[in-house]
Amino acid sequence: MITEPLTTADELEIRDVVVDFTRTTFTSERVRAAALTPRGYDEVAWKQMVDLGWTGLGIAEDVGGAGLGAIVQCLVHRELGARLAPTPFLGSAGFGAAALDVLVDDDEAAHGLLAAVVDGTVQCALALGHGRGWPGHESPSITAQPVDDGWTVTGSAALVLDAARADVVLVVAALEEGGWRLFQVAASALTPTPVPLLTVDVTRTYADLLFDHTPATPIGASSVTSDRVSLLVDRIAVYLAAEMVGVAIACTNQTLDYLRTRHQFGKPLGSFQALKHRCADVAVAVTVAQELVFSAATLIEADDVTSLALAAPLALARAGEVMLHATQEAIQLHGGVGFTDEVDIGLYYKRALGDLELIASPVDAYARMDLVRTGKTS
Amino acid sequence: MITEPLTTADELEIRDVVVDFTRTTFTSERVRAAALTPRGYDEVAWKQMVDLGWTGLGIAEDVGGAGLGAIVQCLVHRELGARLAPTPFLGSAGFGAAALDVLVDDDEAAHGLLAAVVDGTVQCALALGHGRGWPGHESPSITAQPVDDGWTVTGSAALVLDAARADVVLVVAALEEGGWRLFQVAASALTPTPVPLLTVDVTRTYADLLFDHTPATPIGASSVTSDRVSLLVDRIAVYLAAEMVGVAIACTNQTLDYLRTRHQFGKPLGSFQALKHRCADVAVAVTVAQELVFSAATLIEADDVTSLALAAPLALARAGEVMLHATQEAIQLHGGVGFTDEVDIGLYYKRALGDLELIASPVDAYARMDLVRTGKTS
Amino acid sequence: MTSLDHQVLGPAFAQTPYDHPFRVELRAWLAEHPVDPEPLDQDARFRHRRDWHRTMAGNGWVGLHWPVEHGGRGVDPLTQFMYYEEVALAATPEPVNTPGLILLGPTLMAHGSAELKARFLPGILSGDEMWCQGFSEPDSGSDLASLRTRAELVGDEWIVNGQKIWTTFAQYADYCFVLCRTEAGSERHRGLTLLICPVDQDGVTVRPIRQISGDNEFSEVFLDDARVPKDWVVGEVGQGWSAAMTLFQFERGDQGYTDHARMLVHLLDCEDALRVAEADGTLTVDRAADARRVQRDLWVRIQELRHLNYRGAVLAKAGQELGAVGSMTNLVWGELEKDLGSAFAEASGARSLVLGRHDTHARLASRAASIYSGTSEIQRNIIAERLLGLPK
Amino acid sequence: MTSLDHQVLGPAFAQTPYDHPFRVELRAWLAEHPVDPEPLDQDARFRHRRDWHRTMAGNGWVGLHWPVEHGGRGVDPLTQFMYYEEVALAATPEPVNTPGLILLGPTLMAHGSAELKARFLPGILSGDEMWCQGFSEPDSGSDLASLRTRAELVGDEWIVNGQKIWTTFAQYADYCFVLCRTEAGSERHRGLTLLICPVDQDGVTVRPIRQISGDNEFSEVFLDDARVPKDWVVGEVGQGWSAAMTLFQFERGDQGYTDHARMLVHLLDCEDALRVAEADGTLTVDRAADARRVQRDLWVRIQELRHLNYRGAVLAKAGQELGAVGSMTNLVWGELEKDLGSAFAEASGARSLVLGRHDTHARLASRAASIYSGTSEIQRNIIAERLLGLPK
Repeated sequence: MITEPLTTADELEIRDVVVDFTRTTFTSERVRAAALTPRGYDEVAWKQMVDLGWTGLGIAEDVGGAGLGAIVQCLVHRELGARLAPTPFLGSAGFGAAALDVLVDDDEAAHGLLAAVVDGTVQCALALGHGRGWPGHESPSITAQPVDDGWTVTGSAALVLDAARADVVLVVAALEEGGWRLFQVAASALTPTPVPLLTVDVTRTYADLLFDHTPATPIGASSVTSDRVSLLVDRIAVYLAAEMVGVAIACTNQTLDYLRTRHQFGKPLGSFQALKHRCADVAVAVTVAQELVFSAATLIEADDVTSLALAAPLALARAGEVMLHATQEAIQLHGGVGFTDEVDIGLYYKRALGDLELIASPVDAYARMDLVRTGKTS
Repeated sequence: MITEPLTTADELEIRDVVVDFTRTTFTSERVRAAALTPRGYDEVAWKQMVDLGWTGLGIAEDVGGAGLGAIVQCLVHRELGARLAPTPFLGSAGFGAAALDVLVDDDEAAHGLLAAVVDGTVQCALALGHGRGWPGHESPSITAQPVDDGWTVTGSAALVLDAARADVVLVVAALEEGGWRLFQVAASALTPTPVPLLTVDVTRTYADLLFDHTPATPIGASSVTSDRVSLLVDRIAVYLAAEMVGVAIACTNQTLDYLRTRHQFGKPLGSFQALKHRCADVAVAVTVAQELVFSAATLIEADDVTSLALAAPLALARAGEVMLHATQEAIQLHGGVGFTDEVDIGLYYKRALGDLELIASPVDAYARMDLVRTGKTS
Repeated sequence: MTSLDHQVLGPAFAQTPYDHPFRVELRAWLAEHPVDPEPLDQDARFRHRRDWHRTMAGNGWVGLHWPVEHGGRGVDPLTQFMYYEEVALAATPEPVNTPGLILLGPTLMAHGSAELKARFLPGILSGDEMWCQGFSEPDSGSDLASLRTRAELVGDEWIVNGQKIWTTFAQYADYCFVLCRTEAGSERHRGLTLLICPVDQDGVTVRPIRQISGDNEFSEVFLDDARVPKDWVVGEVGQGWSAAMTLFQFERGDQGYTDHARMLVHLLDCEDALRVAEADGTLTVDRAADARRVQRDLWVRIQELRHLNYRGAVLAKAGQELGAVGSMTNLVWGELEKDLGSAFAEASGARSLVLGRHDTHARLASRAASIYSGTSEIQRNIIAERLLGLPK
Repeated sequence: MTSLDHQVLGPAFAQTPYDHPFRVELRAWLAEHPVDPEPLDQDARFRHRRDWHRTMAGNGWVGLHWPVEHGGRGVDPLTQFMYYEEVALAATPEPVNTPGLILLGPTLMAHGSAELKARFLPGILSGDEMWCQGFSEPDSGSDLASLRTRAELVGDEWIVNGQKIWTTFAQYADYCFVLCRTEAGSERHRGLTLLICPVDQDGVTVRPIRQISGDNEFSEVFLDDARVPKDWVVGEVGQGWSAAMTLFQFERGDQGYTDHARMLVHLLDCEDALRVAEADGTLTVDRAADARRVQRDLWVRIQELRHLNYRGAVLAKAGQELGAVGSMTNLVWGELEKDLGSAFAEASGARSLVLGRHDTHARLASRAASIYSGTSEIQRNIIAERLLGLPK
């Protein structure tokens, strides 16, 4: 927006490549067409992204990634959000890979799966067993049970991102003795087979997942605490927030273009001061939200978990609010065409509605932030 | 504002008389000068108002009033608010008279005092013994005790309107056996003697009152329930809300005048669309708040206590919010002079701050409205 | 102490008490005529509304404000105010054929010939003939006077060419009243004429516009040598702007247009949904508290709209000009409708992302509210310039 | 887990960690130099601030961003960012002489003669000479280029005539930098010159303007044949607009100007006040909950301002243009300052009506924030036109 938090030459170069690819690939026509395909995403583009190494940009080099860190990862989320790209990038290379990275220390299984996510042979999705948001005092919604020959998981997760066509579902399940552990569940082991949910956002697939003593393979040798799960949620919250600012930036820019060119009463709409002021307010809000998000990304890179615990819910909450406001203003400022399907503004709005439910609503994210700030986290 | 809720020829005629008097009497210079006098109000104007019969406009004819009802009473509050008139009208002829009317049935003492309020021989103030807002479950702040030769009252009331120079303080005190009763306390019986508080609003006087087994004379033969006290608060809330819309209307009109005449960048400020839209929003809000207030006044006249119990807190809350917003916008839209003492806009803002604390803040008034709406009043 | 009326609709107004004989009579009839809730599918929804219109019309419960001579009851605006509150309280389908009933019918009564009145008013009232409005054009959204559709009198027919847009429910309409330029070379407000154009003819093509909600409530209407009988002119030839202004007065003056009572009834549903969502853990305590605060604010704002509508009715009854109140109600209604739509969905949290639900649909559909009947921005311009006297 | 730093200031930034050596050094010095809270009376407050300025200056803690050759430490903007956070955390008096320190000093370094630098820079830094800014005029509030104060060179002196307004703390100032028209008949941005005018002379009359808060922070400055030595020109004669624009760049680029850390420290006081007011029944449960929500929103908004300030420091360190960030911070700061002022007072409810309290005063004083340093409306115009490219 008004400022660009990316500053190094490397980052700017990667940005230009990413923007170039997403602009030419995820045109409005292709995005809409992909939504109608059986898998619900653009498989050609997704394969290209894998081949270009995007699934490994933020992943460590020793498991086949490029090791470029959270800022570049967030840049990709931002630009994919800006084009409403119908791909499983957020669910698989974002949420899934983060779970493997944060919850599993030094384990061959995790590395194997991470490498498969990077090279595109496996597409995964993440089901959080504490429910939405950050883990608190609620009863877990997914638990793990040891059985003779291994483990099963039981419970449910609603509206899981990119889960309808995933090969593997990563499940963060509660252990009976306390703590959490990461499991993988083969999609083929799920009964009933997850069906894609028809939601307002056609550019994205969701599924409700049911686990009923479903065979599951633990990843990693040991359990982790709620704090570690919170750290995972912090991480994916920042990724999602980066997508959110992408959505907000793109629809604001489209609106500015429209206001610069469309005339009414013999003047460009953009010359009307009341509209100008509203654009200024939106642009400032989006700019600042983006600063919050990329600042949180630097905290991931710096491994400053204390600051990240505050910065992540703050970024998610504010990016969410700003995205919603920006998409709503975009509809209004477009006038008549804004509420039709003939322009993409409505698609941004509907992506926003979905994104706001993915991890935590702004209200819930602020509540988490308050708990952290006052030291009242569990 | 945009609509005028007064409709009958009588109402409009009285309005014109009231407006004519207040415009010529309460000029900015006289208002500011009165604030500096020992009594803190314009004694000459107050005597004129009494002589013109304003103190009796809303009071029944059998005690010397004009019996014109709540709409005319609210009209006077509105117009006095519009001029920031420094008079004890709200505390004495508004709150005090309402207490005598609502809490006392058919009692010579009440009628005598009412008549004295009407003819200006007594200026009274009202101290509510349940604290601010509507009576709830809190412990009372003023209680009454029977003693050998009568009664005393004990407790305190903060920032009591027009109490610094009152002849009589009307006290709604809690009885030990439950219920409430209205007492009169001679100002001369108060120790320490109340001192006028210096507040942000120089156009008004307040005092903290302390009662420590202070001799008090009961008015009326019997005690009343909390519901009856609530009805009193409903009544005075509508009066105060009428003043609030007067404040909001006057400062909005002054702002519109300023915007029509003041030029910047070679154009009248009022031609800038962003400012226009903000004026439109303020004007609509003020207009609607005024509708709520005068609608509540008709419910007082119709003695529809069920509807009034909803309408009064609604009117108070909304008039309060709108008044605050209108006065703040007035400062901003005036630019540099807006935050100086050289124009009256700041005086309106400061009156607004005081009015918001007089009975109940908007938040508390809404909470009361919710209780009434859901039938959860005590 | 509070009755259900007070809880839902709010405090009573002096002139329209909840025990008013008119309310009692209508409530009794409505109690005897239960009706299913509205379906989600748009076509089914329209049929459902049309059927209900016909049921009501058959019993004399449509067009009450029309004069008795034209089939109405000639009730005053305050009775109409109560009428809308009562049909909303009974959760009946939304009114249909309003372009005919509210706009063209009364305009015809004011400006139309005896023949046109006799020909069209009965069908509007009964619901046998459906109407739509052809005013907006692609390049004259908020600036109506810049319209370019033209009509030429050839023999005993007007030949109409041009394009209209944002025409509500054109696909279900039998007639469209079209504002067009009949004087070649005329500009702005001059040289316009209001024609009644049959929709079912070769020269008229209706292309519904898909909205973000998935509905097609609005259409483009293409007029390619569309034919209109010579005499189907509302008012005088060349005086279309005046007829249109009359028509707008009716739009702004109708107390049901900005339907506060339906909103209040919906808000009740919304409050129920919130209680369920909090109880079953769909919403966290914090989020539920936030939603409750939003709903309370909405109740207050709908009370404000209700008071404006009441004021409008009082002014109309006194025969006064309604333009002022109309611009305000339009603004207040549009912004409120959007926030109400969002609050519906918010009350059920993530569930309201899933298609096929009323709350999901309401949130998306409501985004049009502050645009299609004149944008909020245009309303604010009008209020500032015409009502507050701020310079152009 | 969270430290007090995190609780008060928020998440750390990568380049300004809470254990940075600069912070450690400054904290140690501040701990050894405790200072009383600011008094309410304006004159006493100004003296208190000036005295503290001199204390800090005497120890090398003022003007750290100034080059070493002019008495500063030549620290980079990120260090300056930490500096402002630390002096705020220690609840020290607010900076004083900022017109000299932030604006004129750096402008002199860029445009001033060697003589002027030697004459004026030391006094600015030490606080021995106080400065004020004479730009705005009665009829050119937001439209600076329409200014009418004129100066004429007579012999070896400029004779200045005109009137300035909104001059902050002019009554305490020794010098005023005055933008005036030196070319007769010139218009708009042309023919202006920036002069340094001594305040203590017959030709200069300072009339403080009483604000709604009771303060007189701003003054009218009447210039009636005021005299300025011929060489006391900042930049070239006739190039005043360019000098003024340089000066504005410094205003917008200063990371302390939009003082997020002071706000965060005040907010902490505000949170304490709320706890007290709820506990003793001054505020109802509902009102306290509302106030708490407002305070939380403010914490978030101050974090936003803080991130903008940080971005500004990062950009400045990289030598990049700051205009963009400056307009945003001004807008965000002004609106935030007002809401923070109101929240202070709200935290104590009715008590904050009484004069003589810091919260009472802060609420009233804060109303000027979105006006005096360029109204929010002007900032939005600039953002929309210059940064977003919307047409004039």
